Amino acid sequence: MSKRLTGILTPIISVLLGIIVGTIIMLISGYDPVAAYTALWNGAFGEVYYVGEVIRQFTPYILAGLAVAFAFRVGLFNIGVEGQFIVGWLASVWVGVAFDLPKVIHLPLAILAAIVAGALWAFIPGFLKARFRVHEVIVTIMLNYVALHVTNYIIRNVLAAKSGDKTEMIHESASLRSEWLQSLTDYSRLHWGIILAIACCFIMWFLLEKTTRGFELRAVGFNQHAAHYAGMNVNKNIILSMVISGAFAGLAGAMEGLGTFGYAAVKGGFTGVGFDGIAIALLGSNTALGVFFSAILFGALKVGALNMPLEAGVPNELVDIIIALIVFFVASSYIIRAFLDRIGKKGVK
Amino acid sequence: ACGKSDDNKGTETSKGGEKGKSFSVAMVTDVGGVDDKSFNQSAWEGLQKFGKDNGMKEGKGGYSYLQSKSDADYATNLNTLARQDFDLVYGIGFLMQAAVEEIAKQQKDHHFAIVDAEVKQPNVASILFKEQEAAFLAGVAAALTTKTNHIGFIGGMEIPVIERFESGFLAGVKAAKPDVQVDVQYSGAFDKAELGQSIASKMYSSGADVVFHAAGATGNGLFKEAVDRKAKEPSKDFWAIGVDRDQADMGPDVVLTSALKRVDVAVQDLSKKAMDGNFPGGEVVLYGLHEDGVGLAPVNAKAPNKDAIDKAVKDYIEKIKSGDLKVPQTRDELKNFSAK
Amino acid sequence: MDYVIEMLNIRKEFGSFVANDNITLQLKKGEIHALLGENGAGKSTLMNVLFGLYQPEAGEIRVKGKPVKITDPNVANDLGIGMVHQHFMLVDTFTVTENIILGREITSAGRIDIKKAEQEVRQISERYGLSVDPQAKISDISVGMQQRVEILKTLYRGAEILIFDEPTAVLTPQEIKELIQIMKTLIKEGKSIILITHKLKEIMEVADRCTVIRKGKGIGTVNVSETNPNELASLMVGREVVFKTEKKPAEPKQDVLLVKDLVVKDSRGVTVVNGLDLTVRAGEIVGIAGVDGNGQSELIEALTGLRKSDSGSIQLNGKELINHTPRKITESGVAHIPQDRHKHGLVLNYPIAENMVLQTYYQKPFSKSGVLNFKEIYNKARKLISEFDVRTPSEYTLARALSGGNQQKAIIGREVDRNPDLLIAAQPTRGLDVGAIEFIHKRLIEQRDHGKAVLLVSFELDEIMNVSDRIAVIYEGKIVAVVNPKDTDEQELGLLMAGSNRKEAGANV
Amino acid sequence: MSLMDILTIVVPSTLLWAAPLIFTALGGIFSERSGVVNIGLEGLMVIGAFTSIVFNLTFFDTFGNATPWLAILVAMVAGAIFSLLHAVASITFRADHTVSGVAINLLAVGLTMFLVKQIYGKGETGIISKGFSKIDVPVLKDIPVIGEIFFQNTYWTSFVAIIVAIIVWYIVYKTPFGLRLRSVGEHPMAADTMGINVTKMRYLGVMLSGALGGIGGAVYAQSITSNFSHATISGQGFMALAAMIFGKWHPLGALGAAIFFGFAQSISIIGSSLPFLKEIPNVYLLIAPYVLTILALTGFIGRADAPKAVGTHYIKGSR
Ligand SMILES: Nc1ncnc2c1ncn2[C@@H]1O[C@H](COP(=O)(O)OP(=O)(O)OP(=O)(O)O)[C@@H](O)[C@H]1O
Ligand SMILES: Nc1ncnc2c1ncn2[C@@H]1O[C@H](COP(=O)(O)OP(=O)(O)OP(=O)(O)O)[C@@H](O)[C@H]1O
Ligand SMILES: [Mg+2]
Ligand SMILES: [Mg+2]
Repeated sequence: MSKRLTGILTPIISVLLGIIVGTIIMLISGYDPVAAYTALWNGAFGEVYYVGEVIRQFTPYILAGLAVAFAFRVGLFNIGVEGQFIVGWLASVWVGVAFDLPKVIHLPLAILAAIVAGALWAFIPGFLKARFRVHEVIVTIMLNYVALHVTNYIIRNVLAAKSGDKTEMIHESASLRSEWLQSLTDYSRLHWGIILAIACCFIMWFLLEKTTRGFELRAVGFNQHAAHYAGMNVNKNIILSMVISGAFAGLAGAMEGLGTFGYAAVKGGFTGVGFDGIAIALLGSNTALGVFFSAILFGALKVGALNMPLEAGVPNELVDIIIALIVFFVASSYIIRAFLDRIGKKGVK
Repeated sequence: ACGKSDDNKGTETSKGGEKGKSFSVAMVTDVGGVDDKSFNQSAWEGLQKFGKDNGMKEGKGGYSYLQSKSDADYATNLNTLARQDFDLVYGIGFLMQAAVEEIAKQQKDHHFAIVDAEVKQPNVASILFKEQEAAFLAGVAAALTTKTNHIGFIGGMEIPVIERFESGFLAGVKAAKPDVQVDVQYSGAFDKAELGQSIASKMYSSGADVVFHAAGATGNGLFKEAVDRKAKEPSKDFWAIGVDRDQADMGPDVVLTSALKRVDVAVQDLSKKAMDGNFPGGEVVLYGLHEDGVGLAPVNAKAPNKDAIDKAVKDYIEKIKSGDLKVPQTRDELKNFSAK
Repeated sequence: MDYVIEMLNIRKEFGSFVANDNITLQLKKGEIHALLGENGAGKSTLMNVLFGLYQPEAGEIRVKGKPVKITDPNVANDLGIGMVHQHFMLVDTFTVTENIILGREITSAGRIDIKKAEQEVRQISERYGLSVDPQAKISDISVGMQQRVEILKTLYRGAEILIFDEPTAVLTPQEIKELIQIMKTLIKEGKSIILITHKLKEIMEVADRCTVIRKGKGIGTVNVSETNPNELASLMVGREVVFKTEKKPAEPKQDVLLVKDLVVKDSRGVTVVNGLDLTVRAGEIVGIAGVDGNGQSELIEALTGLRKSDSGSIQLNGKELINHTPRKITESGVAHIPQDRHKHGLVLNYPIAENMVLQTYYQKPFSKSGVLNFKEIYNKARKLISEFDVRTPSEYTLARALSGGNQQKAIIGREVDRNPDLLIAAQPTRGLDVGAIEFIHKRLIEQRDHGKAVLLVSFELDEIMNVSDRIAVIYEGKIVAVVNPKDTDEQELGLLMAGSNRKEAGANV
Repeated sequence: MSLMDILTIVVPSTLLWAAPLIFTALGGIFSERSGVVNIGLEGLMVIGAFTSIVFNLTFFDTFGNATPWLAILVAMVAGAIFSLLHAVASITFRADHTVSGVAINLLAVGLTMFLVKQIYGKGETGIISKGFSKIDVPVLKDIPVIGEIFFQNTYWTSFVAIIVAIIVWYIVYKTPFGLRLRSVGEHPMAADTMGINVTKMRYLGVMLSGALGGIGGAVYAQSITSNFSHATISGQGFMALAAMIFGKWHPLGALGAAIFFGFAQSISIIGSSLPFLKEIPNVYLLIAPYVLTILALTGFIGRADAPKAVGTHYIKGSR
């Protein structure tokens, strides 16, 4: 069996295995798996509205996944995507609310604000790692909480109309929304962000694989000593990779701030997008294309799951279980690959 | 798949009973889910009761709910329910305001209702509560119970709803016993029991003997702390006051009473109106003491002053209902409040 | 004939690759049996089979005549087989004692009795003349010491049969002498030894018999007393080998590298290069001889910008380079074959091709305005691969997959190709077979003949003597003597390296 | 408020916060010392919290006041069993440890919430009637000053946590098991040549992390939330992970780090009552614990070196 075929088959088999185990769980607990999966499918692709919602859902997922993946490729574990996402969200809304500009200026400016905010938020752990060798995992975990509280404070005390809990709606000139896209999908909240997300997949691929900067970043990720020996500035590349990672995360926040929601509200807890980004990146083996596909899978499962209780009476936690199982099986793809190789060999004989 | 085309919804769905199709109603919970022991749960109980009273089935065409797993799901869920032709769709919680507004604009032929927030759309009814009135009564009860003249208030997040609780509570304390000191502290979250516990511990340690919370699951920590302390020092008082529903089950020896917020009542009431064709679209429906939308749970029989409290509470209820007493709902109003 | 170990017709495959093809090795009691073969011939593999780390696909192992199945190192231990691995198997953060007792701890009441264990370690080390500090941390002791710990590990487990996999590759001449002494003591104590080494001189000196393997196949076993290095080498390589690298006398020109009063601290903050002066001229090879730990590594790191210097001056063609970045220094015309090829020399997870442009990727033609030009990179790689005889399936192969010798050739190709004014080679032939060594020495001399300055650091006195035009002896962070290889011998160098001055060493400048 | 008042409030609340973090971080140490990265601590705590609450609710009538302690044991076993998934994936199936850990976290939440709905027909459990409660430590409580600060209004579980930290330190640094465990995490091939079963040690390391993570979750649920819902464990596992790294993979270091986190958290709560902190906007107090941690790391801790082979797979015969 060829390497490429195995490479494609492995995730597919993982997904199938996840579904099979999910089915077994449903059978044991007395639910109707066929109805459940039908509901899941209908909830994700059954109507064009839901297709729009699935795309809307995986737009930030792609970016959050890219953010995690990018740092990973340089040997850093950015658990702080959640926090960078939140500050990006707020920054985009802030610009969206505070200014009144022509769209050609306003929208890019709001997007840029999100990117810069996310990048700056990620600069902190990058800098501390480079300068003081502080473990980025702790710093990013801590900064998530800081981001949550600080953005809540700003929303409540600076941006919200009189002790409210939510900013005003951004001006139309800063919005990613499009009547046309929405009408295409029967008024889902589909917005132009998907174009940006896809562009970012390309940017990540190009940057890492085709540029001298990417050459350095990857080298630093694999072997800092060799990178240093080769004249690369290791610390600068560490900081840079966190900054780029944070920029992706901040942009993901703009997807929510300028697209899905159009405002920022006080949050009682984390949105989970950043943490889902970890699973998405890992599922996509930290490559741009992989992230793209795993984000689609996640988006479809998440949106489709909402429909399961109503249409099939199955708790939507089941989808969380299935997602977890898929992640497990993909992670354990070594065993699947070994199995495929066995079959491949037998087939030849 | 899901089988219904989207262009024909206009005529079909506007008024319930008209086409021989029975009335159906559903709600979307926020991330708390229907069992958050707070307003989601209360709303769902109301909806269930309404459904049973009117011989409806749970599920499509009867009464149902969808749970949101993140903020982004609100709109999808509201839309899904509208698409499934529920005659009235509730969004439960202030978090859902923007989503209800947006979907209401798209689905102009469907009726929506939002709890705890205001949406100015002709097809949306906004349900607001006069939390301050319930909290006021709780404040009265607290003031009449404290021996140390020291009371605590634990808020979840600083949002208008909780500010109403805070203002009302402080006003109630002031009205019943002006010289009582009240510590106010916000935990910043509705789901951090350990924060609630630590704050409660601090309040009790520094002399408070009654603590009121309006902090969702964060408040669980308050009850835990009160129960623990009471078990350790049965001779001393560690009272806790619950919120939203009667939380007496959280600790029979320590729960003094609870500031009730009858989302269930409101939901039943509004559903009834809608079923009867009197949907108050575009209006704010206020539920206060007068509408039985808020209230005070029975005061713990072990409370030393129970009779006095019951009496005082009854008096204030009269005053509020009659309009003689207007309970402040913001901190600004509280500054100018006097109980005379 | 009683053999303590017989490995009969052993076959070991890695996937489709046959690393050991029908190899037979028989070890007599009380002998030192050398195992000889090129890099990648399959020596370590064969020994790992004997030690139970690998399971052979075919063949039989007998210990004292009895057929055995050695399924894991525990079984090997129980059979009295101990192995000193080519890459040390020591836990850096543990002490000497902890490393030795690991897996066979001495306990009292469930707790490791570290006092008693240390005592035991001390006892064994005294008995076999292997003095070590039982309480020292592995990361703090020299490579030679670490090897003693490896030997002690086997002795602690009561090994009767010891396998040494290239034990001398990492040792200084003094340490080698000591090791040879140790091996002789071990034999006297009734042990038997299998010794893997690329150094024919050592085989001639200590071994009784020698088994030669080539490309995974057994070539045969010879009595050392009946053979000579030339015969062994040609058995191993399959052709004649020239040992003494031919070279013309040097024609040194202007100073290229001028180091004055250099002071450098090591990672623990101890001053290890302490006022060092050194000159390397165009067209000459200067060899630095010294015992490991006298500041060689730090000197090179300072020269190449990998480590900060405290004071002094490093001039290249008259330009000051002290404390410049590695990038500046490479661009000024310095190339560096690093001592640790895995740590510094290569990004093991990059293809060979990308490793070939590790310092030049940002220059034309390998990239333009920040975008890599892979066509040029692969072209360059293919050229270097063929020019420097790097044996690799393709230029896309990950560097990780290459054998040590080929990795080293790739690095040398890359560095030489940059056409530097100064080539710094640190232990360039460590662990390589004679064929590869010959190749590398030729390249170094070729560079010199092209008018480059070459600085060679090596612990192999042979190499220093053979290749250098001048020898600078380093001792405690200073160059204590500069001698001409023609006017000196290993004896004298050894003394200089041990810190006695030239006069005492009995020679004149 | 006097300093004494402050301390009598801050210290018990610090210890209350710290206890679950200590247990879980110690679990993390076992796993990572054996070479297996464990970011699944959060999920293991979820399992522990869930199991303990369900057990407590179900068996309170049978076991009475011993129930919370028994529930801890049950949670420990459940955590250990659940962690087997992580072990199988990351050791036997050679999964990326981090991916597998993420899957553990996802699965734990999904599975427990699914089960809660199955068992109770709603989204959260009821309130347990007997959790861990405040105690005064006999004898010690009467020591002047210290007794009042450290041994009054506190929880047995906090002291158990501290004692367990010391026991873990002893195990990791003083016993053959500890030596082997660490060797496997530092240099598995060396351990293998010494006849140590790398796979077995790693399985043990992971399962111990499951057991301790389960205890951590059980302690948290039974001494703080008193019930189980999706919000019961929300980030404590990650804080425990941070405590483990902050403590440099050393049991006593993790103990100190967890107590530091608890302290920073308590200070942020008491802060609003202290005269000099009163005027500060609430947000500064809310972020104080996290910022303090970052500053502490930057200031005096600096580089933390993980076990060398952590996150790698040991495949016999590979180079
Ligand atoms: N694209 C390029 N083309 C030619 N030379 C380059 C290029 N990029 C960098 N250099 C050279 O590399 C050296 C360092 O460049 P630069 O200032 O970009 O790096 P730095 O800040 O030291 O760190 P880093 O190497 O990580 O970028 C300079 O001498 C510069 O001339
Ligand atoms: N685990 C393995 N998987 C695949 N190939 C291997 C493995 N171990 C060794 N080989 C291959 O088997 C051959 C023999 O390797 P081995 O390490 O035994 O050589 P050696 O004679 O010890 O060489 P050296 O002198 O460099 O130490 C080499 O080609 C090597 O690439
Ligand atoms: Mg070898
Ligand atoms: Mg070798």
